[in-house]
Amino acid sequence: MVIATKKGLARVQELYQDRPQRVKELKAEGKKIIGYLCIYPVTEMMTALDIVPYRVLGDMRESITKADAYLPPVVCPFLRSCLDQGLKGKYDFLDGMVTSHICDVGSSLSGIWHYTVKTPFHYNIDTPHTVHETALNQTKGVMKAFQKALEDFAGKKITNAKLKKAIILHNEQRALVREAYELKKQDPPLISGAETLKTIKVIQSIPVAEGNALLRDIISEVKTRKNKPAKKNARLLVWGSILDDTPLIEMIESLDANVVMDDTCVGSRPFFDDVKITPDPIDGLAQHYLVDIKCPRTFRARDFYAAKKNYMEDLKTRFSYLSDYAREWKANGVILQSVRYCDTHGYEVPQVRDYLREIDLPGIYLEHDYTVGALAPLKTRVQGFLEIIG
Amino acid sequence: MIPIYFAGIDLGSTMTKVVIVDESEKLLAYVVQHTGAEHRRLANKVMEESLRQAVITIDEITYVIATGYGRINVPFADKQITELTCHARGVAHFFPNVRLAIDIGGQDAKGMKVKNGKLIDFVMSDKCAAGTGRYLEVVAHTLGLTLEDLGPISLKSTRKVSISSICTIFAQQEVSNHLSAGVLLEDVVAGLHDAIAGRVARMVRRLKIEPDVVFTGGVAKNIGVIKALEENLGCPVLVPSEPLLSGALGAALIARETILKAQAEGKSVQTTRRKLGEATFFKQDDGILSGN
Amino acid sequence: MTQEVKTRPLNRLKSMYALRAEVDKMYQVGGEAKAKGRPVAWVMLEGWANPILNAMDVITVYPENYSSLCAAQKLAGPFLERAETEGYPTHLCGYARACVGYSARMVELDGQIPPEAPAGGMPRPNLLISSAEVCDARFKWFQSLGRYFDAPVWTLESPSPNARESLTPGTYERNTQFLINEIRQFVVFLEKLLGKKMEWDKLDFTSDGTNEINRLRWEINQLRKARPCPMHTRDFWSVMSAALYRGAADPTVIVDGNQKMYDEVKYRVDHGIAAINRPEKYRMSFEGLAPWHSLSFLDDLADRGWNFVCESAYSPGRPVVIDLSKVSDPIERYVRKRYRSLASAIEIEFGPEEAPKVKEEIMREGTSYRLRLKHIRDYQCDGVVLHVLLSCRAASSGLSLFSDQLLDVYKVPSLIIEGDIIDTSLFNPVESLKKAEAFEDTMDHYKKVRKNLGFEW
Amino acid sequence: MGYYLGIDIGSGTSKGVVIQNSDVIASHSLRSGVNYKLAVQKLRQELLEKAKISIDDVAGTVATGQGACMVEYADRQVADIRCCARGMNSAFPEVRTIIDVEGQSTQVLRINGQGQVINFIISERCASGAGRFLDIIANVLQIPLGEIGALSLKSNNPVIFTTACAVFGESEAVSRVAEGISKEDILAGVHKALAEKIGSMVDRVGMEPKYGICGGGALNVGLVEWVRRRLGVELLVPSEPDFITALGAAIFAREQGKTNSSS
Ligand SMILES: Nc1ncnc2c1ncn2[C@@H]1O[C@H](COP(=O)(O)OP(=O)(O)O)[C@@H](O)[C@H]1O
Ligand SMILES: Nc1ncnc2c1ncn2[C@@H]1O[C@H](COP(=O)(O)OP(=O)(O)O)[C@@H](O)[C@H]1O
Ligand code: SF4
Ligand code: SF4
Ligand code: SF4
Repeated sequence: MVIATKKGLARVQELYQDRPQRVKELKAEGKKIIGYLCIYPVTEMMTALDIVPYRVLGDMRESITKADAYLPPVVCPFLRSCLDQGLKGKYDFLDGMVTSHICDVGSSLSGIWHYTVKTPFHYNIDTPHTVHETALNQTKGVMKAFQKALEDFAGKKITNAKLKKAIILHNEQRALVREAYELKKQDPPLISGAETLKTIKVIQSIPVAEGNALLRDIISEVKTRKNKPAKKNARLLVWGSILDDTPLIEMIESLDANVVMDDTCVGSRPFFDDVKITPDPIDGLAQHYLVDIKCPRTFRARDFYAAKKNYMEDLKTRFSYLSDYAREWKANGVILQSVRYCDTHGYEVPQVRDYLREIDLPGIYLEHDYTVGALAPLKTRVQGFLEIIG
Repeated sequence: MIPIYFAGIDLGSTMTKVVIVDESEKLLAYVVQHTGAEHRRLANKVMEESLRQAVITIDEITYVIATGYGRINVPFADKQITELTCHARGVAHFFPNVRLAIDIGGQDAKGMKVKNGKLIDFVMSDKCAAGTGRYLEVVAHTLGLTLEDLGPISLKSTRKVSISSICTIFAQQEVSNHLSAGVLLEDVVAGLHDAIAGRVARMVRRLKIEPDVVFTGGVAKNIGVIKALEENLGCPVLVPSEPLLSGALGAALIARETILKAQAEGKSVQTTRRKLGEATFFKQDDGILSGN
Repeated sequence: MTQEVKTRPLNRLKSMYALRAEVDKMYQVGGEAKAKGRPVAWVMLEGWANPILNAMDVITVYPENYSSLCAAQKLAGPFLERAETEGYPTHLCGYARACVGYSARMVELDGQIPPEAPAGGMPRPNLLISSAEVCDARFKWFQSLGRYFDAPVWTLESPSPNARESLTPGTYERNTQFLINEIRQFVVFLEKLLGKKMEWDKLDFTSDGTNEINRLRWEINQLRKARPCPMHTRDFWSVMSAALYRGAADPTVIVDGNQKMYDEVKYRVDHGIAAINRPEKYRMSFEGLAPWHSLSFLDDLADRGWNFVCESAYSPGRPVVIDLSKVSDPIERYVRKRYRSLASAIEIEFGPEEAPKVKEEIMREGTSYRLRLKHIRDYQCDGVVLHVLLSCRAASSGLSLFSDQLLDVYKVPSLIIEGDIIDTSLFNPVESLKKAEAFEDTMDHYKKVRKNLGFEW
Repeated sequence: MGYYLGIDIGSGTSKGVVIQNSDVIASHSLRSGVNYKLAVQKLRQELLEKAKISIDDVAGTVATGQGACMVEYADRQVADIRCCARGMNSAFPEVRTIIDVEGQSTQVLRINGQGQVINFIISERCASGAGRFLDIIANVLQIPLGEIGALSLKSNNPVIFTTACAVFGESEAVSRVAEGISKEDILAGVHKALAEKIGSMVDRVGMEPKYGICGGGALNVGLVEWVRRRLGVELLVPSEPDFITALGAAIFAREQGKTNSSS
């Protein structure tokens, strides 16, 4: 086994620059690596089988050349970039690829990936779209089918005991991430927004247990370090679609602002709710993945059976956690960001803005096309926003 | 009491503007010059010119705020503020009841929602020359016209054509096609004005249009675009007598307020040691994110 | 240039006009019923909810169709602009944006129908029923309508498996149960809301009506395989919503209209009458959604001898007759009548010999458009037009791979036309026509290639 | 034997070719200017003078290009994509992939042995991937168009432009010059960016040897070289690359003359 020489944030930086480094080592030792797209595939099951889950992401620093042939320019550039990376052989080390119905293009991509990239094991989880009771039951069925496929691939069974153990390990990671986010409540935050993003990206690229150790190192490191982020005027909450690299956050933090909290999926989204340990572990998993993860891909409402709808009440049910985040992390502004052509977040934006207006929290919406160059013009916008919140 | 002065400098993509005001908001000088090929080096020259106008020296200026596209390249500025905030402030000076300010400059178009003289929301155009002053510059050039000609010519139009190309370059050709097909020059120019106004109106609509609507920036000197904007927005549009100045004026006024507020609170404000040196350039590699 | 007096390029079906008049009546009828106090639901055209709502005496109105109607009359612009004012990004579904704009206007007018609304406008909804079928934009869009109306929003779940999962044992049965349970839950919701019980006979009636319309449309489409093709895509689109129209409590009118259409098309086949008044030089398929604002573009193509003989969207599925006499649960009967497994569709379409190969291929390759590809073969298309929409990802994201496979398997080329369903500004007819001309070269080339390879067309 | 005319009214220049059988008798071009109708008339007049024939000797004329509809004396119009394919096919029968760089748009086409288009892609709506971008930069740097290509090849350090817009490229080039960056580096940057765009279009259309490049952009040796580097293949350049589309149009005129009823 190769011993990592660097620790804490230095190790994060190292892996951030060469994300597959660790899994490639593990692969050489005979471990199986399975890629997963977005946060809906059940990674606990992979861990239970001693398979390393590896988050599939794009690369906003590289221009898309190969994916053009399969996905038109009018779809989510993040997914286009993921496919582009796949087509360029950047994910050749994967033994499997698991996707789920995150959005329409995500589903199409699943098939296109299978057809073109040809990762040996392939599975798409058809996650339902609502939180109706029937949908929850369906989720359990869908997850069981996934479990079976995964077992067939690994040639081993996942016992309830193993699955519970994996869930506990993943919950531990969730708790550690939350602990790290606690440190962002201070002013100035002990961990910058860019560092947070890198950390999340890195722990989604190595085995969960290793990620937990790394998180512990980071937590103790930042408590005593000297070069912590500077105190800034604005404390921002960043909401929105996928944001899997640091340029936007770095640009924001180069101005008079710290990103202290986020609701994004290479951020807090997958970690802020634990999976409940239930007699049949699937029950807890289904509840977590369908209901608890707060991604706009799922249709939620305050009361499905109500005869009259109250829009504001509905918004409160859906978004009150944002107000909690803002209060607890003392955020005085919200950046709503989305990659262009994302329907899921595009429809959500006016509603989130309605909610922010209701709770009197200023917000600005930024749309970007998932390239570093396109972020330059956004700088004036962010600065203008900072001037508004004063 | 020694009089104190404040300056605002708006280093735009096309024009550089400087405004000097005194403690009582009195305008002592304003200078507008082409940013030109010399681009960022020009800031100090325009500043010198305005000092001459105001008959003061650089040391007498208490606080300088730079704004505009090139704001980071003004070495003698104490602070940089975006043109969004500065325009809003400058426009509110001319029109206290402004709710929506629209600025069309050489490089971009902006919409600013203003409440009680303060910026509360905004939209900005993307990285395409269509819908900016450049669009008109380029096409005017094709037509062999000056920018000043465009407005008056378009007023003669009775049947404007519609220009369907989005791209500035394609519009050049489309314009030639129309002229070759016998369409009158005024109808073509009116079509161009409508195209740019339509694009900008579409963008600012996101801010909800409420009166007073004020239009600034170099393009607001063009009566044709003013008319087209009124048509597209469906409401009257106010234009200050010097539409180019709002950014620099806003910057000067904010400079004044910053100092007066600090004095009232008994705080000191950090200022730059002022020297009218040339602008320094940013290195290319941090250009990507430090540019605009 | 030849000086002969030119007939119009398209030879439209008489029966189409009658049927289309029924659609136009839909909004008026809806408005009247609303005035009399019947509840109105806004709902998706295709979906599990419609027969159920109709069986519960709810008037169904289709914003999707209404948006395209506005676009076809070139009246969608102001609604789209209004949606922009409301803060919706311009790349979102054109149907949704026009509908949001309409809703915002309605709220502004205290619930009245905006005077600028064509065809009498859509009455204010008491219920918003979206579906998770076809695309996610639908339920996100209806969720957005919560900003404008206090009507409850229900999203009717529907499984959306990819091809491979569909063929995985167990999936079909699980999804069937899911649908059954979901619809049961939906009926409970409706009963509670409307304060009355579902009359199950009525559901059999409305759903049978739906199935009968579907069967007729399928039969009509079979006739379009004839050379020359007797019915053009424009006629198909013109009555598409009438055909899917389940808003009338009495579907028999629509059944009747479709029967007449079948007769007319059959007559044309028997007498060799074509859908275009030009020699049928190219048989085409239209892949993607219709450019509602610029349908006359297809007339320009017809003038060049392009006959659009089939289309991918809203194509009725092959009717299946299965014995459900032993199924006592009306909901289960309803679901099983319509919900078909991919496996059985492949078996029916490809026959016992080819089917296993096709299934094996799907499992191996992941995605496969085999059923749609076969469509192109069955209709002997020379080329397909891929309509890539800026505002619809569901209909656009798979097109490139489809065209790749089409060329690979059947040597039929595709022409990409960029545009939109609603937004005129995204479509350039002159440029598109130029591309179409060049594409004729391509089709001529592949005609030869197919011939050399021994294809039948 | 009759003479056939191919007239290509492009965004910047109008080109005309006269052929007799398979021989090019004369070719001529002039700036399209603002008044196309005038240019169109003048073009024919000067072209015929050059070919030393009269209008009556012309057996057929085909117009193509963006301004084709202005050519009132043409017997018919043919899409420029097809003309380009046909023209290139007659220059190099072995070419299967063509890159055509014009003023406003760039097109990449695949053709068969008969010069029929079998796949194509056109850069639409935005001029950022076409020749005009180069012209604009040449203009601000005050270097003759004919020299920019060679100069661009002298740089080892192409600048990266932050804007893709051809119009804003101008102001960016200006500021780069003010920053002291060499003209070579700026030119290399623009050429490289354009070659990158063209390269990805070729990727999409699919590559099939052999490769040819034409249109006014092919007069630019630098561009041809940058594209060659990007694609890693040899590119055939006809002797008068900007006349290829007009030549194709003339060939269509000749074929039309023969069959006379094919349309
Ligand atoms: N007299 C004029 N008449 C019409 N348009 C003008 C006039 N002067 C300047 N403009 C337009 O104004 C633009 C510059 O506006 P400005 O607001 O100074 O932009 P920036 O701040 O980017 O330099 C030019 O692109 C030009 O189109
Ligand atoms: N002598 C030359 N050297 C280099 N490039 C040239 C030369 N002449 C023309 N070009 C390039 O060719 C382009 C015009 O190509 P052309 O095919 O004539 O376009 P169009 O038909 O649109 O006028 C110009 O934009 C320019 O970049
Ligand atoms: S950003 Fe939006 S479109 Fe892209 S993968 Fe996520 S949900 Fe889908
Ligand atoms: S469309 Fe034209 S004006 Fe706009 S970015 Fe492209 S080249 Fe520039
Ligand atoms: S499939 Fe496309 S057009 Fe239809 S509702 Fe969905 S997003 Fe809109």
